[in-house]
Amino acid sequence: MVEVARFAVERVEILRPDGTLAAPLPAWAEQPDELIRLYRGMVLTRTYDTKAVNLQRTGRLGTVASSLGQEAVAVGTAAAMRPEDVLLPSFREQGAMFWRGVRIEELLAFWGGDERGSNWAEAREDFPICVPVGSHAPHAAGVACAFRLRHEPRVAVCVLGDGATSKGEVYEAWNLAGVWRLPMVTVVNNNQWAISVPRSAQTAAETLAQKAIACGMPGVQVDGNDVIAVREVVGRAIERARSGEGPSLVEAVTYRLSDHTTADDARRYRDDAEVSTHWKEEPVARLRSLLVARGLWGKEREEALVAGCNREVERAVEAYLARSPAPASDMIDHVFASVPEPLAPQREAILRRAAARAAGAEGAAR
Amino acid sequence: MVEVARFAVERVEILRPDGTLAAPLPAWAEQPDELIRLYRGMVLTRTYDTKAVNLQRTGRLGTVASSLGQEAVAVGTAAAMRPEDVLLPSFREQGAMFWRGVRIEELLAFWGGDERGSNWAEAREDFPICVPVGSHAPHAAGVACAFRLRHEPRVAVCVLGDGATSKGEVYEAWNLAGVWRLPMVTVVNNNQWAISVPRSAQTAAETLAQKAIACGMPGVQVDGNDVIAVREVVGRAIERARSGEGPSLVEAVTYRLSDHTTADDARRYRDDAEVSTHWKEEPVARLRSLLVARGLWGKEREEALVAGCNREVERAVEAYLARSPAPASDMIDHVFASVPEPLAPQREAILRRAAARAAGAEGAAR
Amino acid sequence: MSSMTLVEAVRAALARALEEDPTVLLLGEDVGRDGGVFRATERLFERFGPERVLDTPLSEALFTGLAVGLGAQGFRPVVEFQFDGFMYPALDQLLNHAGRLRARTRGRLSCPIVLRAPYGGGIRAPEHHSESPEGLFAAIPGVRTVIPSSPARAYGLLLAAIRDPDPVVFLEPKRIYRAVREELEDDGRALPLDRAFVLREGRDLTIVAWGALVREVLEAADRLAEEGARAEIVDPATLAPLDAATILASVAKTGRCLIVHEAPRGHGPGAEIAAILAEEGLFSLLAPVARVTGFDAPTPLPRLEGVFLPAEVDILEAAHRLLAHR
Amino acid sequence: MSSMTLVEAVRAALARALEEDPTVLLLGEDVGRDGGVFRATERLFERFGPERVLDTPLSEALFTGLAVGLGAQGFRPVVEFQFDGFMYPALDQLLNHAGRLRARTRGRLSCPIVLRAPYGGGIRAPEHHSESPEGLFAAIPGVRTVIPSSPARAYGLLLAAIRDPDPVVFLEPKRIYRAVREELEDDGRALPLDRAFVLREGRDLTIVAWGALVREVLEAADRLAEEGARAEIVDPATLAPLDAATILASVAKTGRCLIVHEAPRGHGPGAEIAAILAEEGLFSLLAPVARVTGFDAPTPLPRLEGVFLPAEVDILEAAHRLLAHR
Ligand SMILES: Cc1ncc(C[n+]2csc(CCOP(=O)(O)OP(=O)(O)O)c2C)c(N)n1
Ligand SMILES: Cc1ncc(C[n+]2csc(CCOP(=O)(O)OP(=O)(O)O)c2C)c(N)n1
Ligand SMILES: [Mg+2]
Ligand SMILES: [Mg+2]
Repeated sequence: MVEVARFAVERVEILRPDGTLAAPLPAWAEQPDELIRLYRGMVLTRTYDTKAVNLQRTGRLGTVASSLGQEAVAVGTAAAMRPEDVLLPSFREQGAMFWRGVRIEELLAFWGGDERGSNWAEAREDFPICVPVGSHAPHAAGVACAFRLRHEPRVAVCVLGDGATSKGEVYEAWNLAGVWRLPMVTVVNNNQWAISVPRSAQTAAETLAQKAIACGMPGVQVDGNDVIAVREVVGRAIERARSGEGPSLVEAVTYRLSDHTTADDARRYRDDAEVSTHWKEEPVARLRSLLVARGLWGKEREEALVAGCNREVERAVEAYLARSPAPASDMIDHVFASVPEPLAPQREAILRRAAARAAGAEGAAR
Repeated sequence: MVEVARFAVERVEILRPDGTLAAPLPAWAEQPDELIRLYRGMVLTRTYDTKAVNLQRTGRLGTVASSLGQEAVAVGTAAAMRPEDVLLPSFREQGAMFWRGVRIEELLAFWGGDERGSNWAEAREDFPICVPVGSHAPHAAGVACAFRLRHEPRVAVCVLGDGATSKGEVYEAWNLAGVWRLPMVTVVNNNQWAISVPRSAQTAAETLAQKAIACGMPGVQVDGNDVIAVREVVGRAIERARSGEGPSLVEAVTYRLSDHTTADDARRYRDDAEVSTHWKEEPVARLRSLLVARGLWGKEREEALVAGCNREVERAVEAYLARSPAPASDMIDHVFASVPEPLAPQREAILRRAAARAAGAEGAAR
Repeated sequence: MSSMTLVEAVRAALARALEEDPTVLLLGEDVGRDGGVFRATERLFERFGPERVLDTPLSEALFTGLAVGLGAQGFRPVVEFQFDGFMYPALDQLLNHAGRLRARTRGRLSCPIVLRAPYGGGIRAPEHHSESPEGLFAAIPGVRTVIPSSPARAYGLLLAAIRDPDPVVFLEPKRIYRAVREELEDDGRALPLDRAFVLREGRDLTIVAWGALVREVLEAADRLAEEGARAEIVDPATLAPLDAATILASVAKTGRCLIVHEAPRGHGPGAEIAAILAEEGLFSLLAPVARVTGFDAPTPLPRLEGVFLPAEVDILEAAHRLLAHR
Repeated sequence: MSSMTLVEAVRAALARALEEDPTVLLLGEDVGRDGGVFRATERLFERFGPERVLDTPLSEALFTGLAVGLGAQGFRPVVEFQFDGFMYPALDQLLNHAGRLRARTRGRLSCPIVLRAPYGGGIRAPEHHSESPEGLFAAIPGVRTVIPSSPARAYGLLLAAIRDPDPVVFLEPKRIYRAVREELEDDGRALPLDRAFVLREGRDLTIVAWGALVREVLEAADRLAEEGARAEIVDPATLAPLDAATILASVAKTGRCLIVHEAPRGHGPGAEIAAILAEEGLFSLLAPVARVTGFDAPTPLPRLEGVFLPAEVDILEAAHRLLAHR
């Protein structure tokens, strides 16, 4: 019996739940503005989530997935990216999407049932939200492959959940990225739950980071409630990929404080007790403690920030609610670059039906 | 940075290419009959492969995949199984199938284009050959799950190739087996090639055994040209699974000395030089050296064995060639347990067409 | 007798099957404690335990292949897909394995599995949650595709599907999961597969529909009746193998056929029905066959979904066109 | 002008596309040094190098998703599936992503990819190597399904598919890869997509067929001509979106339509054609529409394949039935 390979998985922690330091701050984090930007990103995200859930409850928005308690993963990841990198999000990365320039009203439009919401004005190359779990991982490999073939120093960043790590195409994409040394970084948002299925029922692997070993790439675990550590560890992974050293995986360990979505009732399958213990570790208060301890933050600044975020979200909600409806023909006009001749009659039929519906509505109104 | 997990991958070698011992023989291997049975199993398999390729070349058989040089993997694996275990083979496991009781003429019938070949008389619960690479791995998990639910001390043994380890459902099946601790053993037949794609282009993982780490189960590498080591290591994995300790993966490192199949010409993508170096490691001569060194084998026994295997294969070929054709209605009679009423007219149409073909053939004959 | 919604009827059939046959298993995502996202398996985990109701890791391809292995070993796994749009990874296992395991082993191994999924639009759900993939499944040899359109048919057909020795894709119209209640007896009585249901007799026009749209069709038929036209409503229930005889008999009587479905039109599930009429019912047709369907586009998000999905007005408009032919 | 087989025409089109457009890539299993199992990419690796012709790890789901990512970034990947039976893992990416990336982003991202595969039976191949899945692909919104039936159409349609800004499934009839040679100019001229080809004019009967069976159909037409019946042969070439107009115009002239395909009959690719005739061509039909197809069973292994696959005699027999109607 001879040993032919050995591996270790490491975990990075910087900011403790109580706001004290478990390790020295990275240089960039010594700059107050950097920390405050991260803080603002998380607060804005939480403000949006609260509002979105409220809009859904009051029938003005469809099902939405809150990222309550997980803001550090999305914000820290986006903060580590360059604008020219490409984000391939799952459905809980609003914090990253806003950071990258997606407008709040655009995201609201999407969850409000309007495809135009995915045709956002900034970050044009970023992928739309991916609902079929894990199915965007191969796309990330493709985007990374494009960068590699064009010799561009850009990175494809894929974010997916603990549940998604059970999907075969995720493994396949990682395996390809490994063997082709593609500039692809995957952030596994391990929030401990896939709807009602706990992480422990998803895999027997001690960590999700070690799944990288199967694909011949590095995997590391980070405290996902510590935005500084996330930003730092994901940043290293991204710069490693950018410099041609290949893909890697970052497992960000966090916790889903909210229901899975507004369509879910987590009380059916987990104890409030479990949830409240995790409230002690949530990322926003944690960073605030550091800011306060360093004298960078106080009551006024907090109130101003909260008020600003509220205003920004409110304005976006108004814009969202004021959107004019899209023409029904949109549903076929964008299926192909141009409507194929054989489908022209269907386009007509769509317009006729839309007219009939409108007439019907009027009829009902009268 | 704290270490949260560490892993090592080991490799087992017992019989060196020159027939000397790298490690002491396992107790069972001290019994001459055991070694001779393994030797016979490999020689029979090689005799069959030679004959099958020849039948294909002369138009009496369809495409076939030879296992030349890989006999130890199939034979060693089957020898480690109990009759009540279930084998889920890929398409290169003839050595295992024969060992488990599948008749040579049955396998010939299958490759000769007759489904009846997969309705073999022995090993009734074993799965038929799986052609879509890796797609049988989830079936193995299902079979193992059935054993677990019925509390039966049986094991599902899945054999697949190095190329198959790139398929997502293989990873998914392993991950499930790991988290449910299913009695499933996977033998990865790493013959270095997936048609023209070398192992090195399949994954960046240093070993295929380490892919088990992603699924929270043990993985070990074994010299796949050493039938004693294969039988021993796979045997340990199977008994481990049988005793409820869960799944594991065995990577058997061997080499495909033949073309991929009779439809392939390996000269297009690999050097004969590479192939001939691997001839020095092939499993049959290797075990023969040990038998000879131990005074268990000589010219007469060798000649008798070869003659016996030839006779057995020849008899099977005659039986195969003498098979009466299946009725055309077979193609629809077994789609469902009984032909659904709506399909009855199609059954009639099949019989009419078969008659028309026969008539046409006669017409042509005249 | 108790009054049940469609999803309650599904749950009752699942409970009955688990009760009567120890080889029946429920597999899927969140089918355990959570009781399924639509609560179809609610309390079954508590009642039958973790060896009968199993939450799998998150992969549809996996649990479909898992079911094939379990089925070959004599279990009768019933797997739940959370939504229609997540069934596609199962197609490979259905096409290459489930639908042919019996045929390729000439009966040595078989595949008594059921794949359940809520399907169809109209609940203002997110992307990939409102698909009508029945046509894809109906095209797979060796696989039955069954769709109930009422609580009673959900109960009887699901029991039949579970007891059937071959694979069945069972699509549940989520839009009417809770829309109607029906009095039904939880007596374990199954309804026949491979048999169409004539939901209403009529002699002027045949309307073929399944799933959630059967409601709009019945309402349209009421309107037509007020106008003096009597529509015969045929619900194939089993889309494949398709009971063509019942449809042909109906059209032989009415001379007119309207086919209604949510799925896209082109190469959609209604095409086979129209094709059979063109082949075997041609001379009884007084009017062209008509299809009222979705469009050849991805199901739109909720804002435009109402235009994509056929409504009663569309059915009436088409019916009037056909009735104009005498 | 040079004389080419169908597979040579495919290779010529691939080489031309790689030559004229630096964003064109070839992906797949064994497409590199090996040149593909049918040699369709032979010597292209040597000629264009490892950054244009890439052997992927063994996974069809993977390289399809990979192509989606590359396509969104402006590349034009052409992926080769080794055989029809291995395409099914790609269905999820086609249905949930490739076919809707443009629609769901309202044009922000698109998917200019081509999925090539040899398809169909008749070469006495092993299990899963003789499938006709065109109907499944034709049912996917946002995806074109194209099938050539001659070297010239293979060349022109493949070039069109690669230049097209949207996803195309391109199925190559493997049985005639080397069966016929045709004089053709490697001039980079594409043929139109979404357009059916009238391969022969006639006024007594329309026969619609595609892929390898077009040969049997043309031979059957010769026989019919000897008998004095003139068949019009229509090859849709693009099965979806389907050029119904050309088929309807032909049947308006002939009054009779025979549809021929290898795929299973039920919910098969011929159904949509018959459906359109029932809807829009009814009153020009002198005879019922007829389909000569495979059966609703998995493609049998070679020993029984000859009964499963339509042959000239079956086409003639059906044609005679239709012609008997006056
Ligand atoms: C392929 C697929 N199957 C099922 C679903 C339904 N579903 C939506 S989210 C979810 C759980 C995802 O868990 P995880 O990957 O951990 O992400 P999280 O929701 O925790 O952020 C499931 C099962 C889906 N969207 N896609
Ligand atoms: C899903 C699928 N894709 C492609 C093929 C064609 N094919 C047959 S064998 C093979 C290579 C398999 O390599 P490996 O898994 O190493 O097994 P080996 O042939 O070396 O025994 C390929 C690509 C297939 N059978 N199934
Ligand atoms: Mg999660
Ligand atoms: Mg191999």
